[in-house]
Amino acid sequence: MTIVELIGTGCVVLGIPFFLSGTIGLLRLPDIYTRLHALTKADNVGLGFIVLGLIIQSSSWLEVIKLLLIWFLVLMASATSCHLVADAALRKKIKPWTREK
Amino acid sequence: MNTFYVSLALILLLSVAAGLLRILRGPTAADRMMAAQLFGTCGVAILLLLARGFDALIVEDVALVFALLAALSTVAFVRRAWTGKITPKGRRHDHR
Amino acid sequence: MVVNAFDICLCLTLAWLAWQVLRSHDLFKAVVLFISFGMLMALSWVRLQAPDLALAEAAIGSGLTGALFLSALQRVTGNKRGERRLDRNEERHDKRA
Amino acid sequence: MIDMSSGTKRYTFSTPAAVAWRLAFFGCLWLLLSGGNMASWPFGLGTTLLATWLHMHLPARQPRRLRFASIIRFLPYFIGLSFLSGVDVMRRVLHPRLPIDPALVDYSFIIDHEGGRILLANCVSLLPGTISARFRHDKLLIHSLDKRLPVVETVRDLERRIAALYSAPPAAEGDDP
Repeated sequence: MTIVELIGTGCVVLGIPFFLSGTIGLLRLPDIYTRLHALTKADNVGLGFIVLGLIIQSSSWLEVIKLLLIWFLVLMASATSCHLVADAALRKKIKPWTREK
Repeated sequence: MNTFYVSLALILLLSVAAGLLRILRGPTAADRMMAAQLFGTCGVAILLLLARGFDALIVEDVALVFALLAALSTVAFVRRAWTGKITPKGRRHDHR
Repeated sequence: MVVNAFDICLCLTLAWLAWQVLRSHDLFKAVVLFISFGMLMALSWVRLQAPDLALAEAAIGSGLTGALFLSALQRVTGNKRGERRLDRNEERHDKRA
Repeated sequence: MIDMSSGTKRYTFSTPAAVAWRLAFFGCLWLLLSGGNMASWPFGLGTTLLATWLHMHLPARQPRRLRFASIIRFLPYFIGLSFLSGVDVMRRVLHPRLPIDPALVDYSFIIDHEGGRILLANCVSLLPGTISARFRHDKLLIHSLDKRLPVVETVRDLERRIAALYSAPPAAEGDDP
């Protein structure tokens, strides 16, 4: 195993905990808005690490650009749909959960 | 074939399966839809890992389609199923 | 070994998901489950070494059909102005009751 | 090209230069997706033309040129912030007591350019502890994961950087790739 492969694999492995925490957040957090936080951010960072790790190991330029395109699309898609869902939830008058004093 | 990457994909698959509980539990429609969105992002990651694990570059194209279409169903959900009739003409100033 | 575990996991989730789609009384829940089912099905096609089918499944089975189902669901349930026949019937029924 | 006839501003991308740019862009995209396979071009040409035609019929915003050098400066900052937001969410979610204290925060834009505002609203969703919940004209309602976070200050800083991305309004056939 070369040093480049090692770094790349390390990056890919680093992405997994973010995905896991996204799922845990989806199950643990109390309302729509907070769950959106977990879903949008954790998953994007996780995918970012996986894409980065694969890019480091990749040998063809075409693949690198394609991977970056995938990451960019997911980034745009999740930021947009996060906003759409939050906006629709506010319009449906769903109250954000707050910590009781 | 690289078994290590397949095992990482397995972990992600299990996490997706755990996310299914949110679809079953709800409580609101948006919560269920968000779990489907989780499927989209995790699905892309799983496909990328499988593409590397089995040395099949074409699988990355499937990941690309996943990335495009996960957003489509969320938009359809918000615009159609959840909030009823909201046309772009009604919400924003007209462009035409 | 790991590959087998992956396949078994995929099969079990797929079968369980199909069962839940059939079982669910809430139509919206069924649609969301169906969308997830389509995505898992695409993964299975990849594992069966048919990436072209996986592409078609992801695009048509999960993306387009999901969006169409959601749209249809609104026409069936969400429209309150009575534009659709179903809704008009329901409203008349409500008035009589 | 600005059409002021109907009272509202309308921008179109129908100048020959703009069409050529778009054709080139979608052509390159096809080249990328098909992996340089020449046999796919009969289909690719049709798709490229269709994509260009569709793009010309999208509702267009006021065109502004993005400055390339400032994009290069902006990206590492943005990627760093979005990494921090992932770590922040992970820490809160995995903590046994779930240390969150959500609140809604009002924010008003300084930039008056719609494209910049949309970019900012999208970026806010990837900052630590914030998502943009409602976006109306010059106001943004932000859902914050923790009351104690300095939301307004962080977003203001981001907004200044986004404003720096845009140069002065260009001539008619503005084109941002």
